[in-house]
Amino acid sequence: MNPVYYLYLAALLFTIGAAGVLIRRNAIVVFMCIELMLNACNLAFVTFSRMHGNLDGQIIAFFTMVVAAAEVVVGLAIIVSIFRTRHSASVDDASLMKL
Amino acid sequence: MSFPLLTATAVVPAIGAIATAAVPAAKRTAAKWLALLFSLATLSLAAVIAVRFDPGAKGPFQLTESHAWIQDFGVRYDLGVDGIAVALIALTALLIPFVILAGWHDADPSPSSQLRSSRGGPNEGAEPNRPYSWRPTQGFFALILAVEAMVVLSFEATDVFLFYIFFEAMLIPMYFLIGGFGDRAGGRGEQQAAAQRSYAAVKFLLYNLVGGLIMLAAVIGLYAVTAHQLGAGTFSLPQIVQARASGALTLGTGTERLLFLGFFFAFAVKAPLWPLHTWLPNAMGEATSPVAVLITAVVDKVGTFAMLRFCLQLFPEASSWATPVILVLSLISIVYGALLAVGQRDIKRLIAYASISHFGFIILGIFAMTSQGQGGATLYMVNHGISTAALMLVAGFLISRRGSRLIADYGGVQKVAPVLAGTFLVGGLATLSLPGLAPFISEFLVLVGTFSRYPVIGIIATLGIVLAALYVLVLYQRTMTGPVATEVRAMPDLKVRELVVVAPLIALLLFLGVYPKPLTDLVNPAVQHTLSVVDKKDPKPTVRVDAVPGGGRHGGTAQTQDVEAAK
Amino acid sequence: MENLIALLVAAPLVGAALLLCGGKRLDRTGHWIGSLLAVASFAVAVVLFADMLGKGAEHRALHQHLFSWIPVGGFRADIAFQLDQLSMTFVLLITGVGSLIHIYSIGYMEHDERRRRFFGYLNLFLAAMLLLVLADNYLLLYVGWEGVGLASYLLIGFWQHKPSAATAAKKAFLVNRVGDMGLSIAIMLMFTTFGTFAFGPVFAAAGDASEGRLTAIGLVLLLAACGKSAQVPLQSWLGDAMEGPTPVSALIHAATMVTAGVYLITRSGAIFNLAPDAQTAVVVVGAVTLLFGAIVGCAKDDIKKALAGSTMSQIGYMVLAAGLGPIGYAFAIMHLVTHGFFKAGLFLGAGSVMHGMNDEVDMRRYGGLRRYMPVTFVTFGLGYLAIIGFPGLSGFFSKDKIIEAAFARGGTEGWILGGAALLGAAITAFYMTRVMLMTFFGEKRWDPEEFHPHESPKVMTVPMIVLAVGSVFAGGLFSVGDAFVRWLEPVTSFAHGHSPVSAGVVTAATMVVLAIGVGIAWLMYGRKEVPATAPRGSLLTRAARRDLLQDDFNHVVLVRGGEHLTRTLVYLDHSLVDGAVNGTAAAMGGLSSRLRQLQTGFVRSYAVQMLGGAAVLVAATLLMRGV
Amino acid sequence: MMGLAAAASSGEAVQFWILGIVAVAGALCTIMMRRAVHSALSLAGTMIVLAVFYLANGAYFLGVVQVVVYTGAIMMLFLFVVMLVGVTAADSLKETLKGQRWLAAGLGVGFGILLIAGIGNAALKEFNGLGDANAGGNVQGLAALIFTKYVFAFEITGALLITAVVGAMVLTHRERTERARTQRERSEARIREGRQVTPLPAPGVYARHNAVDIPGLLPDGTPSELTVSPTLRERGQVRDVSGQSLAELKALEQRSEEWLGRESGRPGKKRPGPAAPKEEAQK
Repeated sequence: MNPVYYLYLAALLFTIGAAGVLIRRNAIVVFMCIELMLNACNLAFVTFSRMHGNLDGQIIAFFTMVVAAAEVVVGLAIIVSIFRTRHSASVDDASLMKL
Repeated sequence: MSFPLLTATAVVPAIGAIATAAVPAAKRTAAKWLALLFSLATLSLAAVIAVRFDPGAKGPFQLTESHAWIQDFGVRYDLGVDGIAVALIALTALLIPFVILAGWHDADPSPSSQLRSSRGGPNEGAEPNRPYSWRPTQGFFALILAVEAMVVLSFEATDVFLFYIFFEAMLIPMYFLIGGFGDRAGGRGEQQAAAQRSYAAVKFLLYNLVGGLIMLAAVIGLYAVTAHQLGAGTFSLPQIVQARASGALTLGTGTERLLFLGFFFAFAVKAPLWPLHTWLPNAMGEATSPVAVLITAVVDKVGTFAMLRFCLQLFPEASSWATPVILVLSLISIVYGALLAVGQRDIKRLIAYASISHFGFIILGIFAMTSQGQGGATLYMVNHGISTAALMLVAGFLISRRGSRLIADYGGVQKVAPVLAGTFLVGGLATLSLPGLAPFISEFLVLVGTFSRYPVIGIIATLGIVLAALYVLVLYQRTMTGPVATEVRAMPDLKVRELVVVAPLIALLLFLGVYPKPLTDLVNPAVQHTLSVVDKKDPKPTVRVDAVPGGGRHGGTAQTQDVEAAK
Repeated sequence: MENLIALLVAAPLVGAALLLCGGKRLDRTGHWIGSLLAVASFAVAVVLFADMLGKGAEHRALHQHLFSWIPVGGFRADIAFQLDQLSMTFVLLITGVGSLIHIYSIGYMEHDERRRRFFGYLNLFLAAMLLLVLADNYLLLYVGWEGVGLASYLLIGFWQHKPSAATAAKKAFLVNRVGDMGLSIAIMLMFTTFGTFAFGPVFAAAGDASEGRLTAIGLVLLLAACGKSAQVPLQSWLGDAMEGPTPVSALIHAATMVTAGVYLITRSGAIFNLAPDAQTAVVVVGAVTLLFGAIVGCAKDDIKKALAGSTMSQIGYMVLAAGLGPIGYAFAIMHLVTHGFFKAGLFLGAGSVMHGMNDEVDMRRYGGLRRYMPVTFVTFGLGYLAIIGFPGLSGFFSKDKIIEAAFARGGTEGWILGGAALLGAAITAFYMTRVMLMTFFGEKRWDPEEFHPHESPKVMTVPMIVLAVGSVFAGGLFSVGDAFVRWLEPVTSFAHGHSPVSAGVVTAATMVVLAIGVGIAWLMYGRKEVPATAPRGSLLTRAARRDLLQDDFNHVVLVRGGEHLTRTLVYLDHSLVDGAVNGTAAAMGGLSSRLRQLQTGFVRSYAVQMLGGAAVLVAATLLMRGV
Repeated sequence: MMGLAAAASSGEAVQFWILGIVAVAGALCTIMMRRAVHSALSLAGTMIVLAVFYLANGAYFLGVVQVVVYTGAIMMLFLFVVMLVGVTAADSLKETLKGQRWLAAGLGVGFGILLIAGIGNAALKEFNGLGDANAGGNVQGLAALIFTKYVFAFEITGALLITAVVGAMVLTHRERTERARTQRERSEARIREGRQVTPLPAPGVYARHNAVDIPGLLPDGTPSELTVSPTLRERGQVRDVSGQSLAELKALEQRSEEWLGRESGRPGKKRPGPAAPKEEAQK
C-alpha cells in the first residue's frame, strides 16, 4: 500500500481541524482542533521522512510537538485567566478587537 | 568658494529657530528679540548674496556648493543661485523680520480660554490644564524661522531631491503655524474658531501633501530615467539639463509629459492655481495675518519659482505641450479669483482670493514663454510678496484693533485712524497695481509678454485690472470711508512698531515702482537662460523700427531687437 | 533747458510728498506750501515757454531722458520727457489754472480740518497731469494717466464721511479703469507691432503697419479717451464726480484731467490719420457726447451737475474736432484751452455761490443772487458768454472753428456732424442761459433767515477774475493770424478743410441758433417764475435728469449682474470646487467605514479569513507549479 | 523493524484503513461533540491512532513521544482545564456568527480538496524507505541529527519551553495586590452593608450523596441559591430538588393519614407513594 494515503489522511485531519477551529466557540475545543491540525502536520512529516528516507522529517515533527506543548501550556493558561475574569470560555465573548 | 554662503543663509535661521524654541517660558520678550535678531542676520547674509552675485557671469548658477550626500541614489547636496533665486531669497529674508515684528503680540499667551483654544490646534500634545507647559510665543517665532530656513534652502537647491525634501518639510511648521495660532477675530466662539483653524490647517496639509506625493513619484521616475539612460542616476538639475542639451538624455514624449505633470501638479497646488486653490482662503483666513503673509508671500512663491526652475528646465517639450491648458487655467484663476474676492465678506479671505488672482498672473507670465512674461512673472513674485505683505499686515493691525474680520463690522476708519487708512489704501493700490507702484511693472510685463504671443488671452487677462480695482476699492470704501461705525470710534491709529513694519514696505513699493532696474538686471539673464533651455524666442514685432533722429535712445531698442532677431 | 522739464513735475510731486507725509505740523502752512509749489511749477513752465518761443518752430521740441525704467528683453520703457508745443500748451494750462485754483482753494477749504491733505492731493494731481502730458512714451503717459485717476479718486472722495462721495469716487476710478484697460491694450498692441511704444519711433513707423492694426490701436485709444474724458459710453462717472469739492470739479473735472482724452487722441494723430475707421468712431463718439451732455445739462437743477453736463458736451466738441484729423486737431486743443478758462471760471463761480449759500447746490433754491455777490455774477456772466460762444469771446472763436471743421469733413458725414455741432451750440446756449437766469436773476427763492448770501473773500475772487479775463480774451488772442494753429502745426500738422459752406455762413448760423437757444431759455426761465420744486417735466426731461437712463442701465446690467455673478461664484466655489475635494474625502471615509465592518472582532471570522488566505496561497502555488 | 520496506505491506494497509477511519471519526467527534470533555476524549483517541501510524512509519521514538507527551500530558492538561472550567459547560452548537458555519464548511472542503489535489499531482513516486536511516536505530539516528544538525533549534526549543512555563505561571498565578481582609473586617463589612449578616447557609437536604450541588430549601420549600457555591451556580450545575421534596412531603402526609384513619380506606389512593421515588429515579 502506498504511504501517500497517509498524506491524504493528514490532509483530511488538517481540514477537519481547521473547520473545527472555525466552527467551535469554546476556546478549549478550539485549542484541541489546533492540536489536531498540528498532529496532522506531524503525520505528514513522518510520512515524508519515510518517503525520502531520512529522519529530518521526524526531527521537525519532534520540534512541532515541543512547540505544540509550549503553545498549549500558554494557551490554556490564557484561557483560564480569561475564564476567571469573564466567566466564559467562549471565544466570541472576547471580541474586544472590534472597533 | 571658500565660505559656504548659501548654506549659512539657510542655517542661520535654522539655528535661530532652535535657539528661540529653547528660550525659557518666562522670557517671552527675549525670545522675540532673539528671533528678530536672527532674521536680521539672515537678511544681511541675503544682502551679501545679492552683492556677491554677478548677473553678467557665465553659467546658470553661481555661489555653488556641492557635496555628496546619498551616493547610492546620486543625491547630492547641491546649492546654487541664479538671478531669480537671489531675488526671491532677498524677498524672503526681507519679509521675515517684518512678519516677526507684525506678529509681535500674536502669540502672547492670552486669557486661559483663548490660550486653550489658541493651543487647541493639532500641536497640543500637552495636557490642556497646564497653561505654561506649552510655550506659544517661543513656538510661534521658532516656527517662523524654521519656515524661513526651509524656504531659503529650497530656493537654493539645484538638486531635485534636495529641493523636494525641503519643499515638503516646509509643510510641517506651516501646519502648526496655521493650526496653532489664530487672530482672536473669528467672530464665532473661540472653540469654533479653533475647530475652523485645525480644519484649515488639515486642508492645507492634505492638499500640499497630495501634490507632494505625486511629485515624489515623478522625482523617482526622473531618477529611474536618468539611471537607465545615463548609467548613474542623478537628481542634479544642471547635469540633467546639460545631458538633455547634449542629447545624452532623451525622455520619451509620454514619460516626459507624465513627469512634467507630476511636478507641475505639486507646484500648482502650492501656488494655488484654479481649481486647486480652495485651501488658500481657509488657511489665510484662519491664520494670523503674519502667518498669512508667510503663506502667500513666501511659501507659495516656492511653487511658482519651482515651475520656472524645474518644470520648464527639466521638461521643455512637455512644458510647451501643456502651455495652452495651463494658460487657460491661470486665466481662469485671474478672473475667478478676482470675482470671488469681490464677493467676500471677510477681509482676509478677500485678500486671499486676490492673491489667487495674482498667482494666476504669475503663472500666466511664466508659461507665456516670452522674456517679458517670465521676467514680469519673477518681478511679480517679488512685488506681490511686498504688496500683499503691506496690505495683509495693515489689515491684520486693523483686525486686531476691532477683533473682527468681517468687512461689515467696519466703516469710517479713515476718520479715526487716518494713517492706518492711508497705508491700507497704498497697500490696496499696490494690489490693484497702480502705475508708480512696483506691482504695476510686473503685471504690465506679464500682460505684454502674454499678449505678444497670445493676444486674446492677454486681452482677457487685462480684465483682471478692472476687477482688481473693483475689489480693492470696494474693500476700502466699506471699511475706511462712510460714517464712522460705533465700534471703531475709539480705534487707535498705527503704533510705532506697526509703522516700522509698514513704512519700509511702502517705501520699497514706491522705489521698485520707479526704479526697478536693479531687479530687472538681476533677473533678465536668468530668464534668458530659462528661455534658451526651453528653446523659445520672443516673437518679433511686425514692423521694424529703426533708430529715429531725435530719439537717440531708441537706437538701443532697435539694437536689442536685432539681438532678439539674431537669436 | 531740458533739465527744467523734470522740475515741472518734481515741484508738485515734492509738495504732495511733503503734505501727505508731513503730518500735523504742516497743518497751518500746508496750503501755502502747496500753492507755492504749484506757482513755482507754473513759473518754470513760463520760462520754458519763453525759451521755446525764442527758437525756430522746428527746434522747439525738447527731450529729457532721465533713466531707463523697465528694460526687459526687447521691452524698453524709459523715464523720459518730451516737451513740444502741444505739451507746452497743456503744461501752461495745467500749471496756470492749477495755480489759480490752488489759491482759490485756500479760501474755499478754509474751514476744512483736512485742508493740508487736500492740497497734497491737488499737488499730486498736478504732478500726475504734468507727467501725462510730458511723457515721451505711452507707458509713462499711462503712469500719469492712472495717476490723475488716483488723484481724482482721492479728491472726489475727499469728504469720505459722505457715502455718496465715497461711492462716486469709486465709480469714477472704476469707469476710468475700463478706459485704462483700453490704453494698456493699446500699448501692448504697439509693442507687438513696433517693438516699442515711444512716441517718436511709433509715429515714425506707423506708416509701415497694416491699417487693421492701426485701426485696432486707434479704437482702444478711443476707449481710453472715453474713460478719461467722460465720453459716451463711459461718461457716467462725471456727473457723480461733482460730489467732490468745487475747486476739484473746476480743475480736474472741467479744465484739465477730463481733457486728457483729447490730448491722447491729438498726440496719437499720426496713428489716427492712417486709420480712417478709427477716426470715424472718434467723431461719432464726439458728436453723440456733445448732444448727450448738452441734453443732460438742460435738465439738471444741481448747478454743478448742470455744469458737468456742459463739460461733457464741450469735450464732445473737442473729441469731434480731434476726430476730424489735421483739420481739427488745432481747434480741438484751442477749444480745450479756452474751455479750460471759462469752464474753470464757471465752476469757481458756482463754488463761490455755494460758498455764499452754505453749500446749497439746487438752482431752484437760488435766484436773484446778482445783487449779493456782484463779482461772482460778473465773472460767471463772462464765463457764460464765453461758453455759449458770444461773438468776440473765447468760446466764439474756438467753437465756431470746430463747427466749420465739422462741415469741412465733407459729404453727408460733414452735414450730419455740422448739424450736430450746431444743435449742440443751440442747446448749450439754452442750458447755460437757464443756469444763469435761475441763479442770478429772477427774485430770491431762498429763505433769508436761513441763507445769508455774501461775496467770497479776495483769495477766491481774484482767481475768478483772472479766469474771466482769460475766457474773454484767450480766444481772440489765439486766432490773431491763426497764431495758435501755427504754433501747434509742427506737432499736429494742420490742414485746411474745404467746407461746403463758407465760414461766414457757418458763423451766421451759429449766431442764429445761439439766439434761438437763449430766447427759449429766457421764455422758460426768465419771463416766467421758476418753481422752487422741479415740475415733473416731460419724459425726455425726466430721462435727462437721470442721465438719460444710461446710469440705470449700468446699474441694472453691470452692478446687479455683477453682484449676482459673484454671489453665484462664491456659492459654486464652496459647493462645487471645494465640494469636489470634500466629497472625495467623504467618499474615502464612507468606504473605510464599510471596510470596517469586516473587523467583527470575532476571532473566528478572522480565522475564516486566514484560512481563505491560506487556501488562496495553496491554490496559487499549485497553479504556479501547474504552469 | 525491517518490515519497513519502501512499499508498505498489505498488513499495514489493513491497519491503515481501519485505524484511519477511527482517526477520522475521532477527529469528527472532536469538533461535533457538545461537551468539551467528550471532544477531548475523542481527540485523545485520534492521537493514539496517530501514534500507531508513527510507529508504522518507522518513527518509533515519535510514536512513543506522541503517546507520552500528547495523549499523556497535553490531553490530560486539557481535561484538567476542562474540569476547571466546567465539565458540563456545554456550548450550544448553535451558530451565532451569520454564515460562519457555511463559510467554514465551504472553506474547509475547498481547502481539503486543494491539499489532496496538491498531494495527488505531486510527483511522490520514489520510496527509499527508512531502512538505512533507521539502521543504527531510530532514536540514535534522531539523536545524532538533533545534537549535530539541529542543535541550535533544539536549544531554542528548550528556551521556548522554559519561557512557556514561566508565561503560564505568570498568567495563571494571580498576584494579591492588597492585604487580605481579616475575618473581623469582613464581618464588619457584612454588618455594614446589612445583607446576609449570618454565614451562608449550608447546602444539601437529604444528604444521600455528596450533595454540594443541591441547594438548601427555604421553609416554603423553594431552593435558596445562596447555599450552593458560586462556581457551581456559575456552571449551572445546581440540582434543584425542591419539586421532588415537596412531592415526598405530600406522600408522607398521605401515608400518616392512612395509618391514622384506616377505616376510611380508599383503595384508589393505595399506591401513590412510590411515584415520587420513581420520578426521582428518572431524574
